Amino acid sequence: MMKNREHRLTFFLLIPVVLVLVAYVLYPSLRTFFESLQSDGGLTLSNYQDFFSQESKTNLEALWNSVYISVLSVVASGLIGIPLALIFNRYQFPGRGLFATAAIMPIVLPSLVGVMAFMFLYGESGLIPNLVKDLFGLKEVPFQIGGVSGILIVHAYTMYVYFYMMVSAAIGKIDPSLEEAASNLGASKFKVFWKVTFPLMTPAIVGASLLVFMISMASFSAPFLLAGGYRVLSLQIYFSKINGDMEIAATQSVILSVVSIGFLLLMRWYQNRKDYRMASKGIGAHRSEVKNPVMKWVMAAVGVIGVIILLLPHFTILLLSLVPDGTWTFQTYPSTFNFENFRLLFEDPNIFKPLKNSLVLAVIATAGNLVFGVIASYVLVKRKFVGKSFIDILVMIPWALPATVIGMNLVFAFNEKSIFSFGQILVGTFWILPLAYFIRHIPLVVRSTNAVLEQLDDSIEEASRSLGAKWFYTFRKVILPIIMPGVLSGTLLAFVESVGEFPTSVLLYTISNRPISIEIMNQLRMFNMGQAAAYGMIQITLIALVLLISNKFFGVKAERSLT
Amino acid sequence: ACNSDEKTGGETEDKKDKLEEKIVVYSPHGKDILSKFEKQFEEKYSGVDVEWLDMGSQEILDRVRSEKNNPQADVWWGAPSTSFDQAKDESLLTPYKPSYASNLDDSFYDPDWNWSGTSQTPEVIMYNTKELSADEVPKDWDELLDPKWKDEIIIRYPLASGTMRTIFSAMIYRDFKDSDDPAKGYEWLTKLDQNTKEYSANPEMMYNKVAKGEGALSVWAMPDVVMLKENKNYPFDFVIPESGTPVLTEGIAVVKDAPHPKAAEAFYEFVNSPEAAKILAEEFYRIPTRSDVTDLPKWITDTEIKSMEIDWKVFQEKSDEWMKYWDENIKSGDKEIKE
Amino acid sequence: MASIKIENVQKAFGKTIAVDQLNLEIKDGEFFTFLGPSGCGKTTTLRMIAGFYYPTKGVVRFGDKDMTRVPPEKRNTGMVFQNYALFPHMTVFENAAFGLRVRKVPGAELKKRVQDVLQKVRLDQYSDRQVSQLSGGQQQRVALARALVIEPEILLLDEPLSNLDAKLRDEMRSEILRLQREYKITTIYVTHDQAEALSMSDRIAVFNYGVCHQVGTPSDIYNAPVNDFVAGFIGESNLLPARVEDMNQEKLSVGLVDSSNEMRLVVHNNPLNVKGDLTIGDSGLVTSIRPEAITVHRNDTGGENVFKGSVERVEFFGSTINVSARINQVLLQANMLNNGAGGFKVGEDVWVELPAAHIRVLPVVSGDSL
Amino acid sequence: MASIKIENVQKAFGKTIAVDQLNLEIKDGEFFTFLGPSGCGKTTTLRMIAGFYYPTKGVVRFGDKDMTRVPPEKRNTGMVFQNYALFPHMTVFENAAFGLRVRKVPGAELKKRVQDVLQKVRLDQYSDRQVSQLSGGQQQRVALARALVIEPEILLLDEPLSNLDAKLRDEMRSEILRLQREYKITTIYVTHDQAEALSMSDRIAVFNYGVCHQVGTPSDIYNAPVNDFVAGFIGESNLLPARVEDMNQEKLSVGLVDSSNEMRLVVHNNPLNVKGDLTIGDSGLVTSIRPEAITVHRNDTGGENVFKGSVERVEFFGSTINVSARINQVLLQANMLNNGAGGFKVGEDVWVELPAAHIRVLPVVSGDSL
Ligand SMILES: Nc1ncnc2c1ncn2[C@@H]1O[C@H](COP(=O)(O)OP(=O)(O)OP(=O)(O)O)[C@@H](O)[C@H]1O
Ligand SMILES: Nc1ncnc2c1ncn2[C@@H]1O[C@H](COP(=O)(O)OP(=O)(O)OP(=O)(O)O)[C@@H](O)[C@H]1O
Ligand SMILES: [Mg+2]
Ligand SMILES: [Mg+2]
Repeated sequence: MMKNREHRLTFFLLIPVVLVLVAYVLYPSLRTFFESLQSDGGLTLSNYQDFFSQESKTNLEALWNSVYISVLSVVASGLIGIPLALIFNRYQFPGRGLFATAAIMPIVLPSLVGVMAFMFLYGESGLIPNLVKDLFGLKEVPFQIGGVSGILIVHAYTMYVYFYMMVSAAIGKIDPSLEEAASNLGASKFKVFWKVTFPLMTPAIVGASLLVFMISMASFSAPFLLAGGYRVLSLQIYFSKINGDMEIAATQSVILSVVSIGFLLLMRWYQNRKDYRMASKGIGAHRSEVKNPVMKWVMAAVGVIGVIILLLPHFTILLLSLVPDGTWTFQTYPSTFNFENFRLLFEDPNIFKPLKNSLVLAVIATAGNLVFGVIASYVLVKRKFVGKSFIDILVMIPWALPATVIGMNLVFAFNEKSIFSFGQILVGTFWILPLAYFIRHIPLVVRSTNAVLEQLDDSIEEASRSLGAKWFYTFRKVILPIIMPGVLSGTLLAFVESVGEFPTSVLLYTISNRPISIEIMNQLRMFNMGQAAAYGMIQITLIALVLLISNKFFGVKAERSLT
Repeated sequence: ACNSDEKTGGETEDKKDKLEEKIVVYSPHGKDILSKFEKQFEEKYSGVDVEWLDMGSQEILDRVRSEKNNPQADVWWGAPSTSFDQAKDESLLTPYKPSYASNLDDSFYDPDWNWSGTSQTPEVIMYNTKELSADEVPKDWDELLDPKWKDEIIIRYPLASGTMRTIFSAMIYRDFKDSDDPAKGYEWLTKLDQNTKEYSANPEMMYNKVAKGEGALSVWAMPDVVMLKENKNYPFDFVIPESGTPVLTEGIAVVKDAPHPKAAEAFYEFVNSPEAAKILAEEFYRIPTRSDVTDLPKWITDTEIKSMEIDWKVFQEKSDEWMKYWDENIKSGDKEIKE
Repeated sequence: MASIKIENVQKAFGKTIAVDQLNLEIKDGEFFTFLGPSGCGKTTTLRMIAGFYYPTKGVVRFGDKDMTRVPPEKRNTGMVFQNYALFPHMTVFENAAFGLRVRKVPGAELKKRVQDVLQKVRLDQYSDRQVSQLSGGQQQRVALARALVIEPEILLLDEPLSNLDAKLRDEMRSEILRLQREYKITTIYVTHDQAEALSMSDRIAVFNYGVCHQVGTPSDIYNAPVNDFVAGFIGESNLLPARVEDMNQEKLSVGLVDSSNEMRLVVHNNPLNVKGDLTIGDSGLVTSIRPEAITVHRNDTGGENVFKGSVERVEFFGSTINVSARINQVLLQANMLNNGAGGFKVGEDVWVELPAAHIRVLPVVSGDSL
Repeated sequence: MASIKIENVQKAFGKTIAVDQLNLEIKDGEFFTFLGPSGCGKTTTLRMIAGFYYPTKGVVRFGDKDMTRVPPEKRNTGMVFQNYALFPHMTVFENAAFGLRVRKVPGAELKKRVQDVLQKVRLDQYSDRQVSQLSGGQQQRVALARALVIEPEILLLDEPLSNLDAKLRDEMRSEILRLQREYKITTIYVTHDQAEALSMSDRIAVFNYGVCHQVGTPSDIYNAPVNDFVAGFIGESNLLPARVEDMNQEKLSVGLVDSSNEMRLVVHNNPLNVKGDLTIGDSGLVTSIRPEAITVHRNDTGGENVFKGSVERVEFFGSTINVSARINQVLLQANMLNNGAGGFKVGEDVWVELPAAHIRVLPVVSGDSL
């Protein structure tokens, strides 16, 4: 018998959370850890010794570069994502809804094709630099991306969405009277933002920073494509692996996740110093009307221009998909446009199979994420128990480890029968992919839900329960609707990521569940840039549709809880 | 469980009516080739369903490795021999000696028959025909070091590329085989590095850059160059280095503990039949390994390939170390920061 | 300088009109109170003055300056929000220090001033607490401290003491008043506590349904309400529908409608007791008399406006006792001090005296004032 | 059944002890009030009864059942939170209907009951509004409606009327009382309004700093406070440090310390007027007398406990007038009805009478009660 019912409830909520985390995160990850301890047949720390004492210091250099790039990526993504979230959530202007949705589009970019679109856009022979060059009659292209700045640009571009989504969800939950109080006390707009709004968004910003930091630590395509020689840890892992040094790869992975977890702990500490629960008396949702009309239009213009820039890569992919293969090789600008690529694609009777697979897989995985994420987040934020930090770390590990490592872990863990897979061999079956996506995206939903849950005043839950509502009823009817914006933003991110997920897919897919990302990759490998782009376009359209539909739903929900 | 089949390679033909209902192929050869052969194979052996997974050869190795305890694949078709050697060392493959073994040159199969070659890939100097005329182009490896090519060479990032690893290793090996010391080779690579404008992360980017004239030269595998030139209208052509070039062997292997061993062997035989080799050569620009294929297309018969003498064993042993050295010591850091 | 003019202001939320046709002039250094039932538009008006709402129509001026659309941070007002609006991520000290930090007050002075104000609101030992760890009243005091410490030109207090006990409320009241007098801070005060309003204010505005009914000094409002709503809302009042039956230069005789015209009251006919020009037969009027003006006797004392009735309810309010007596259908409330004189019993016969000087005859404006 | 027993309860937040050694027994159907200064632990106690906090020590029982660790939803309590805790995503109607929906009340009945309760709190025409579009007082009424509609066994009201105007507060008060009497709902009420507490409650508990000082009926608490804190906190009281100078069976003579021993008061020596056993020379005592018990005369009336002084301040509170008079350093507050009898002027000489029957001699427990 538990000490009392509240503890029992916490306990019951924890059971599934812990089970899932142990089975699908801890257990597989431990294998990586043990692998890293392996050397010459025995268990030693020598791999770690090597890592740090290596003569050429490449590992340390890579580690340092990774951290450096990741920190800068966090800053850059934040600098884009937070203002955009503010503009689109605080200012009303024509077309706001559409642009607000468009701002999510960068994560829709299929990863490899996306980076290539960047090269086509901004590389030395890219469209934009050459356009500028030709327009102004310059001799050299005025700028091009590449190297560290290139990585940063691509990171900022693809990752600001985490900030955008999570901060958007959190902004709506900030009691506007707090900002009013600050400006009443004489704080300028900037001060209000800096001293009140921004700190109150801390849970969201911390969450997004974590996600961005970790994903940049593990990021692969961007450093690889844009600065092949620049040493970062994720590439080192890749190279160790293709060099066959599995133990070293495991060691490097472990170190990478240790750094990520260190960052997680730092962030947790930072966030836990303060309280972010909106505990005003009553509901202070008098929406402030103080809006400077000039600012409004300036903001609107900034937002709109921003979004256009954000959508340029998508247009580039569209362009690529309309250019038949072989007609845009040495030419600066393409000259022939037709639907040849699409025609070729649609000749294949199975064209829709991967689309359908991706959708089905993503839906299954995301549904799992939704349920699991919301429960886990609730337990983490609103319940007291020992070992919270540990659970928090476990939750983030799928994001802290490179995706391929997660994939390999899963293979190792589930290509034999185990209790965690209900005595089945999962590898080679349909279910391994949704499981992989699910695991991979646990952190997304948990983090974004945390962000709004941190702001929720506990007495709302208490009120419901004192009215006789059981915990579950309370949860469904009161807590969930209030935190919906955060839940949805995480779920949407998870869904979109699942549809485009490549690194684990390639290790785990089977004939029966081959997803769209594999298809794109294969086209690319066969040098069918055009068809890959056409496929990419289909994927983008598909996700955009889902986003639009859910954003309608999301919008309605959000409005009801905000006004 | 099926290890008993190990030495029964020759009998496959006799037992073909007992093939399993299905065969799973891992291959990087792409949709076009694979679906073509799927169709033909299924026509020939009705009742056998060919399933293929199309992915990069490195990914196949990863996958086969991680599925070691519960193999999903029967045949691994297509990868440089070095990858197979690595797989062999990790005992991921089942030896199989095909019926046409006698038609393969010694260098085209593993002594233990863990794999055998299906096509050969000579490495060449590739150039942009818009930027350079055939006379200007370097005729041999060493000419690439001429300072006039500074910032004209674009190279696929070698660590991740079997082709590039082979070329770089070969450059070291040229001296190493006599001196047993890679120093000379490293020196050569250092000079090449000085002329190299950029290391591209994937072939597409490299093609794109060479095509657009960001650089005029590269080194790459011949069949790909031909394919780009013929099929995709890229302004490319190639030169086979006069002093000789490493020729990679692409192979095929049966995966250890393959769930459908018989069908695997049938497929193994099938895709390397002379007819198949011819199709591959004509439609997909692959140079066969079998000596008994006739009527090959002109681009093969016309080119004279001077193959470099290479002990692949040494390559396999040393190349990781060499590449690591290159990565850590030769590759100049400023290459990636080009603004 | 810091006088406030509100000219013809209206504020609509969609179809709801929260404030209508409001005209107010609040003098520099004045202590001005808004009184009115819940939802009548007090907070809305304050928010327009603070700059959080723009009026749908009309102009808000500070001195002669049109402030209608000046942003809040440029208005130098200090506001205590009805919902406190404390910054959850700051400690008590940081909350209180916010306004000073914004004003770049140097560290040592800031510390001193914040400690001072926290001590005044009796929160000095809580200065390092997170606000979520405070009780309701403590939170309210933080809100108060935060607004007071900046010594603004205009202080807007939206029910700043509603969650404090009487003792503390008293202390806070004096503190607010002291500050207000000392720095000549123009203060607008919203409260539901009429005693507070009457004792503190220089002037009071009485609102209902977004409309301002009367502006005046506390004794104006209390002793000379302009209509039945004000009379009924401020303090207790016996409001009895009436008709003018007879009148002359000196006196008025009004009949109480509820009493089936059996009760007639004599009222002094002067502007203090009669609002507006009346003629015989006028109805749509009420007579208003305060419970404390009514005296209840155990025996018939005779004289003007004395009626016999019986005690229907006796309520005990600490220092006072409330007696309800019924006289011909009419229920009258009388208030008396609990000074030990034996209480009345329910059912007992009593004689109720309504002194003519304390009866007012007023126009009826509200359907629900009773 | 729904009686509440609180046995030896303590609640600590880290080092802060919010409630200590609390023992209360609240009877079934009783209207029980918590009174006490801000931060004294009222809300904390309510929350332990509702089940949101677990006591650090001690037991909470409903009837005989140990409820200490029963989850809130199993307690059938209805609570009005000090901060309302409305559901922001629901309309007024949905907020009020929540408890009924949980109880699976059928649609038609639910609708009727919710409309009824909304009408009672005067919000019927707001039922489709989002709660964020309501004024502070309106929100508070939603909170009240939400708790009342479920007619729980135990009603916990944490300052449920603090943001309402006097009129509405009156109405709500009667509504709560009606409901409480009708359904015999055990009610615990937290308020800072003493008049409210005294007029509504069956019994009152007076808290300070987490400790309960006295439990008793309103007149107990008011007329027979057990110590200086209770006397000072409930109602106005003149608390004067005193020493027993002389005593006999009938009377006590106490010297007021502040008056440099010049003033002696005669006090009846019986348990109603004297708390505890005293002997001559005892100090650490206070005499307590209510302002309304004091009479102020313009001329010397002679007799027991009459002292000459001068008026120092006159305050006008609507129905009452407060006169502060100073007699040999001692400042005394007197309260009188504003019944038109001419007010006193500051500086005027007066004779102040402190009726012996109304003086109480009490032990001092609090340093800050004065
Ligand atoms: N979470 C907490 N952490 C630390 N101290 C707390 C916490 N909650 C309340 N307290 C402290 O406990 C004491 C009692 O608080 P409680 O809320 O019960 O007061 P209260 O009697 O309801 O006061 P009020 O009338 O101001 O609402 C206060 O001093 C408060 O600061
Ligand atoms: N955002 C809004 N949308 C629609 N109606 C609103 C909004 N804010 C306030 N109202 C309405 O305007 C009226 C006036 O509100 P206001 O907050 O000014 O009242 P108040 O006088 O402060 O009342 P209280 O004493 O209850 O705080 C109320 O009826 C309220 O319902
Ligand atoms: Mg208000
Ligand atoms: Mg409280």
